[in-house]
Amino acid sequence: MDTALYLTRRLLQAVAVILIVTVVVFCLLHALPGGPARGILGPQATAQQIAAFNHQQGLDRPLPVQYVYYLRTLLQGDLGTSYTLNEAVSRLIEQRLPKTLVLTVLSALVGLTLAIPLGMWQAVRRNKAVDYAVTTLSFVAYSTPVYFLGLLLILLFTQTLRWFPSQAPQGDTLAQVFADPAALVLPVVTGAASMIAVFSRYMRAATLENLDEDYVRTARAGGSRPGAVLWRHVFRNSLTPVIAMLGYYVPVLFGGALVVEQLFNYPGMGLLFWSAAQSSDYPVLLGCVLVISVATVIGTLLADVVQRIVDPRVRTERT
Amino acid sequence: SRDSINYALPANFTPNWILPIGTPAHLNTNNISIANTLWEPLVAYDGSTGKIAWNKAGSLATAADFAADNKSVTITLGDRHWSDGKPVTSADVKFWFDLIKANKTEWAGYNPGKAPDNWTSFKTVDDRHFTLTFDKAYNPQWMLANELSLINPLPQHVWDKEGDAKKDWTYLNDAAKNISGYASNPLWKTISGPYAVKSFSTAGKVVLTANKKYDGGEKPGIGTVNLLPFTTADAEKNALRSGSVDYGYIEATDLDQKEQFTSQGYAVKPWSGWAITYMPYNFENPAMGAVFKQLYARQAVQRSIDQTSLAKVVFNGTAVPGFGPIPQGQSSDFLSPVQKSNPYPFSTDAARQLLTDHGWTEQGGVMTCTEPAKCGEGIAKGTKFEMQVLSQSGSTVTDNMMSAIQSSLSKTGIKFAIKTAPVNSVLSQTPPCTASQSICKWQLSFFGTAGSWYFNAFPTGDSLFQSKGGSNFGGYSNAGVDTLISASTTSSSNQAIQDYSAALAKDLPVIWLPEPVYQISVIRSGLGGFSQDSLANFHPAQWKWTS
Amino acid sequence: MTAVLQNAPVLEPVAGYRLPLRRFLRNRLAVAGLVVVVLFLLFCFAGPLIHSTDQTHTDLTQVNLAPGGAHLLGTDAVGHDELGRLMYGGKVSLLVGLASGILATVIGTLWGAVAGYAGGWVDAVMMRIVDAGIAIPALFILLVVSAITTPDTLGLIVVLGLVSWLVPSRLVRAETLTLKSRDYVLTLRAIGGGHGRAIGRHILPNSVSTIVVAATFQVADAILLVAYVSYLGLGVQPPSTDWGGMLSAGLTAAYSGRWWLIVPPGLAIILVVCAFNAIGDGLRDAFDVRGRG
Amino acid sequence: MTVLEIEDLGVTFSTDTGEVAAVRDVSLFVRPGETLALVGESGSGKSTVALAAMGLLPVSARVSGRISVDGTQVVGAGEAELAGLRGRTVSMVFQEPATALDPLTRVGAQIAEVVRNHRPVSRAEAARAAVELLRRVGIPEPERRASAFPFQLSGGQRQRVVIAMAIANSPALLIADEPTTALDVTVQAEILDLLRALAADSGTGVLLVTHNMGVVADFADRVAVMLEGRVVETGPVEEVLLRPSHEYTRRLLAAVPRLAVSEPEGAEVRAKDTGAQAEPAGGATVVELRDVSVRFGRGRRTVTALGDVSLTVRAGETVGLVGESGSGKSTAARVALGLVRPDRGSVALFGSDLARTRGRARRSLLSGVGVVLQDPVASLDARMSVAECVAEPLRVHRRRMSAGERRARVAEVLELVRLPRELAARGPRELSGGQRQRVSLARALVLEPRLLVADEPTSALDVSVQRTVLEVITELQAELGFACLFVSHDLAVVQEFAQRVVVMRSGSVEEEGPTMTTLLRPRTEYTRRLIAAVPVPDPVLQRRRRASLGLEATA
Ligand SMILES: Nc1ncnc2c1ncn2[C@@H]1O[C@H](COP(=O)(O)OP(=O)(O)OP(=O)(O)O)[C@@H](O)[C@H]1O
Ligand SMILES: Nc1ncnc2c1ncn2[C@@H]1O[C@H](COP(=O)(O)OP(=O)(O)OP(=O)(O)O)[C@@H](O)[C@H]1O
Ligand SMILES: [Mg+2]
Ligand SMILES: [Mg+2]
Repeated sequence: MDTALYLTRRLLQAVAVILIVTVVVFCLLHALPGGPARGILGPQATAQQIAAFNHQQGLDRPLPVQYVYYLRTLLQGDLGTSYTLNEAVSRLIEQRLPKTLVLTVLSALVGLTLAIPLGMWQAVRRNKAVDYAVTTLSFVAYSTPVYFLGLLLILLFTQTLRWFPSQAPQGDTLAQVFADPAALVLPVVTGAASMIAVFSRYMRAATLENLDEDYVRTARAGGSRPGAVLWRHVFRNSLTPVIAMLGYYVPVLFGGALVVEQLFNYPGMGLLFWSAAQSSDYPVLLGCVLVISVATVIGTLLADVVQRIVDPRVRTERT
Repeated sequence: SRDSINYALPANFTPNWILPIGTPAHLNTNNISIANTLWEPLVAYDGSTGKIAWNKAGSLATAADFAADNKSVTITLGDRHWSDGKPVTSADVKFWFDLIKANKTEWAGYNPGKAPDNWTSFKTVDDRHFTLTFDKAYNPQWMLANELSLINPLPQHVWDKEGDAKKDWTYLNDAAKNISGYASNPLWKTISGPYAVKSFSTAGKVVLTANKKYDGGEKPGIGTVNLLPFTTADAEKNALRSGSVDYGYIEATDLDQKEQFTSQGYAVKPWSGWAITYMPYNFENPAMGAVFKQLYARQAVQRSIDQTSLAKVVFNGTAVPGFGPIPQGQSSDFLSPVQKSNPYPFSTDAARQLLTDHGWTEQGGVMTCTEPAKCGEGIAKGTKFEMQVLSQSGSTVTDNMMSAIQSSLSKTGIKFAIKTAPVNSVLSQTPPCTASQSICKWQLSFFGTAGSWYFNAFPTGDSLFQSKGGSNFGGYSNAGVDTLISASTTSSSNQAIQDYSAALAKDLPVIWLPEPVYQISVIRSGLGGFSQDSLANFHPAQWKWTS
Repeated sequence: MTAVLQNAPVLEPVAGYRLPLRRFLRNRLAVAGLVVVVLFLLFCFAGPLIHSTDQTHTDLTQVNLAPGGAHLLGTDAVGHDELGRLMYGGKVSLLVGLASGILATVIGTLWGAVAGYAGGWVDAVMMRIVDAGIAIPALFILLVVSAITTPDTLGLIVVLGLVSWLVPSRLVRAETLTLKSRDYVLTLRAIGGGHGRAIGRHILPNSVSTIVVAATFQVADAILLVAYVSYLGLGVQPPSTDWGGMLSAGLTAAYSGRWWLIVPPGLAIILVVCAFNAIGDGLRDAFDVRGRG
Repeated sequence: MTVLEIEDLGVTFSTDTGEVAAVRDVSLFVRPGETLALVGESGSGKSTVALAAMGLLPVSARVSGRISVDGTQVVGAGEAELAGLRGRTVSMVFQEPATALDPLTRVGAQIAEVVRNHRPVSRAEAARAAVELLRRVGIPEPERRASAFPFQLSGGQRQRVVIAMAIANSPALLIADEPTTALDVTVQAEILDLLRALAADSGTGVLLVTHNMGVVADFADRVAVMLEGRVVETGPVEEVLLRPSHEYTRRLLAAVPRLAVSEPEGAEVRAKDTGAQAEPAGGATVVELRDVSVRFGRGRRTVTALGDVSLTVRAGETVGLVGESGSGKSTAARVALGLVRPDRGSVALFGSDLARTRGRARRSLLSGVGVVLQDPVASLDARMSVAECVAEPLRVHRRRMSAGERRARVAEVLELVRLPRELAARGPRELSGGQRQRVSLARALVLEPRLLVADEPTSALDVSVQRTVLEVITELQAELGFACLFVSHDLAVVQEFAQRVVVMRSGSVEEEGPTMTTLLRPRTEYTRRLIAAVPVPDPVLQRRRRASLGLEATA
């Protein structure tokens, strides 16, 4: 199939997916009993204040009308205004998203650059002592709940050894965040840990599978050294399933970011989402879900496109 | 750091409002505290001096003279100036008054029938004197504490751009919607309080700097005040442990680590709130409403709750048992002896007795109504004493308390199911309702991890326990109590409110629970010269480095 | 010829599972994992018979006791015997983890296999649904569900199963896409073999390593997720509990030196999740024909 | 001087079902510039010997004895040492080209990699060398094909890529395991010429594993015959082929199919033997392709695999589909089976349009079809045992059959294709190439089909087994009267076995007609060339033919 055609089709589908997401999320949100007003305005609020709030936010209108209205403002690039934070949702996201991206992208990069070679190395050393050791380690890293791991790291590195600060960089701008690399260490490590564990497992499995392929034998017969066989052939063939996984990993990364942000006092998207959920701040909640879903859709799309680039077979599939 | 202080804001709170007037969504305790350090209130009726009283040093008014009939008050303003040098005059108060009058439904402090509805007129006597007239006679202490304390003189000469109260309201509120302008907008430069905003980040960090032009009685003691936001209490505690916070907090469960903090040069001081804590019954609930309406049933429930042990064990001794509608953490003239002495002490045996006396028999571990005639009106045969609470999530202490309550209730034969949700969700899902509404399925509600209800200085129960009261979630209704409540606000003696205290302690409109402290503060030694305001506001101007 | 056949035991078709089992048993890590899981199952389900404790009532006179004496692992903040609680909470964790992990894997596998196999617009529609599902943060769904109902253990299993089947379905679909054009599937189709058979006999067995890895990740994830949702208020409610709930409650005592509230549930989670991962790995290798020998 | 010296080689595989002693006490040697042909029964251990010489046996293999390649000990050598050897001193062409190439790397790059492994040349030079090699192995448009991925090539094209990789550095020893099985005869001839030139120019010694006696006769200097893991006979090619001493060798040679046209003396006899000359039985039409076109890919890369092909197979008749590699034979077979939907044209199976039948009707329609796809590795599910693979059609169409009956039936067909019983429990990956192919065939026959579509069903079989298998099919056909579409590039086999033959050339039918007529008196130059290129299994005769062909070609 033509790449251009494919891309257009996928993009259209992506838009459809986002649309489904907004409908589902919107409906779910408004299916919640009680509505947000009482929670937002507090126990002392009067019935009038609640009614006024509902009217002002359009919550007293029928759901389809509200949805259409929401969609219309959305198309104008307006995500609404937070009920509680006194900010436009788009501004909030603008402030928080980059911070979370710094964290997740760094964690993902650190995680992947370690996980991929690690997984391959494990596969090559399959059933040797190192494989068992690394496997056990990655199992432990994987099975330690993130909040537990974070706490252990904080206990060890900030309270006992005092190597790193207990808080992530507190600056508002990215420049300020990057100005304090030491403070980034623990949050990034916490975020990367499970990533390393998961992806080294996937990579190990994929590599093992490919090592048994006949083409490996062919390459060896051509005099390629083990390292060359691994990097030139096995690596790329094993990478495809891992790339596919990466696309779906975006929401997991966000989920992880939430815990890391909580632990390290780093107000990013994860926390924004969390506190919006806690305080029934619908516009923010919707905005966050939208951002996360767009990111996920882009993630899967990118993963698919990269896969098409890496694996020509996917490109020419008939039907 | 002797000329600055780092104050930890409560977890998951970011300051986001500067204006002393606004909607309930914006005017929460912490935003009000910040606003009040910029624009001093007319009457600072609070707990900042150690007991709840009028703190004249922090007020713009110097005197409030009630007429003999208690139907009006004349207030005298001090000789004070705005930071731009203009004097503070009656016109500034009038400006506030007009704004609120015209926009009362949007205003956070509004309650139908109360201020400004019961203020019939504002009369300017001169630049420093004005008279407020009421619709009837009021208890002056109540009026001062609960209504006049709401007034916040505003710089009319700068803020009255439109000359129209409605438009000004909109103009000011719109201006306040731009957080990034808080430090730069000239509008916010004309202040009367001890501090000015130096920076106000959208992420929540606020830096206050002493107002050089301040001519009031509460001179700022520390040049720079940093208000720090924290994502979670744990994050805050980590910051405390690493010493980057001067005034922070811990949780009740952390109290056994007190030494760790004291050895780091901190003092640990509980900050008690002027509040009560309870679980409302939903008297309108189709399944259990009829049972809740029976006093003996409520007594059985109340007697199954061991407040003393809860306060001591679950709250690590920081909470105070509460038996009625008046806060018991502080001594006050409002508390009746009946409430104080706990009319329904803990005894699951007595509670069982109450139920078996009224036609309930334990079946399979749960009390079941077997003699409907004795059970009471509307309780069918076979009704099981099973109730569900929707409880605030996110606090270990609350979870533990609920477990303990569940356990002791089960000893009485009452099944108590717990469901948890974020506090906002609890509030939304347990509103006042009528039996036919689908939202009326809730039975018990708990939103009091840090205290259910914070009172104004005068602890009236008007919106709480009055029939159809705005915050009377469970639909409690008792004509006798209604009378006592209105008496407490109008009569000038404290007997009325004591009677009210006694009546509700006996009638159990809700399940009374121990009152936790507002927070357990951890304060760097050397920081002193202030009391923690039980109305839960903070007053940076009172903070001083003493050593 | 028939005479030859009657005594031809070697012709017995080797059942698909016999060899994998043998190979699985050769993987030491996997066997260790299996042992750990079995021990924990015994501990949680048979343990209370030996060490019976009251886990439905609190005892405020016995809180936060250090290990020793009557309470081998001490007591928690409301006076439950910690050892007994570990058994009690483990039941929920293991049950919910296993059941919802398996549920998610089953749904995901079937969905992915059908979508990948059917191809065309069926695939597109099914996968867009999955995409949308993945794109909606699970946290959001959990929050909404928790606001609407309080699930019991069964409900929890269903809810967790329903939020976590998406990734396995994508993995299986990808696998199916490559497998369905293999010659052995084509051969089957050419002789009129049904789609069910193609999926059931070739595509699923050949994706078994993917599925098994996904399943064990799912089980492990579900145990972690139960821990997470307890925190959100969707978890099991007292007097019931689970390891995750115990751990997050215990963590508040991290600085108080009450390690017995943290280490046992933390260790239990880590051990069990590790064990499931090891088992998954062993199964993967066991089912992997290519790695034979 | 030897480039390869094998002494007392023993190889044992350990499998889940027990030990398999694949090779026992084998001793061989190859001198520079010399070709040793290793022939023998399918499953006798030829590929195992070849892999052992490369040091590429799977880890489940235990090796004893000594192997020295150009003076270096291979058994027990380290991977680094072997890597230095492989691709330069010794290189190998693998038996099954379908899976031998990295699916994600362009074929040009894969060849270039081998070049650069041993020669200090730049990337661009290596790429040029790769194109040159592709040209040498006879791939048309090598510049374009160099940037193709393996899946875009036909079976024969892939095999030629593997050959190109093997000869990239003019190795001292070339091990070729059935290098020409997937190739049509003309290309086969070219490849053999190429290898011969290599031997002559660079003194490359060749260990040629093959079952094609014509190739042996054409190419080998000496022959070693293997049977059940042992070498039973060695000697110069004339010696072994013309005066075999071992009983098995004699049997083997007797089974060699001969193309009638090249040996007019014997043709008549054979033709009579098999009844191939009989007029096509006027049976009902079983498969009919009408004006079928198939295109792969889109845009610039479009390949027209079939263009307006029409083809009919009747009940009781065998139609041979021949033609050069990449001419669309497999595609036509797949179209007939409904596996590839034609872009244009229609396909009728037993008189009904396959594309329009559904459900039960489709099932019963297809229940009469037996299928052997070209690539035996890929067409067996590695996860099933041999017995399960063969039993699968029974499970699909004879659902009520008891397990016992099924087992009996499976055993029966395995016997038919001459597979030993103990293989039934093994996995397909634990078989030799020819064994796998027979499993595939057994599966096709197990249902007693009304139509057999067989794509190169015997390409990996030694002639003796091939003969038995083909005879079985013929017998069955006589008994059941099924129709057979038989794809092969082995013209001798086709001639012997098919009543009609369809000759394909780049996607269309070049010529068709009764086998004897078409193959004895071809109408087109293309067919004539195909026939002329078939080697005869008589070294003396074959050398003569080649000489005359060479003259013809240069003339
Ligand atoms: N999936 C595909 N994508 C692109 N081109 C293909 C595909 N399959 C086959 N082709 C091309 O179609 C043509 C015919 O292929 P086919 O496999 O039918 O040849 P064949 O006659 O069977 O050759 P061989 O004897 O080598 O097996 C070849 O040029 C091949 O490259
Ligand atoms: N990996 C393996 N595991 C177990 N047995 C094997 C394995 N590979 C080959 N065999 C067995 O070893 C024997 C020799 O196999 P080999 O592939 O060398 O045969 P071959 O002579 O090349 O046959 P063909 O002509 O069919 O390719 C066969 O019986 C085969 O079943
Ligand atoms: Mg072989
Ligand atoms: Mg072919």
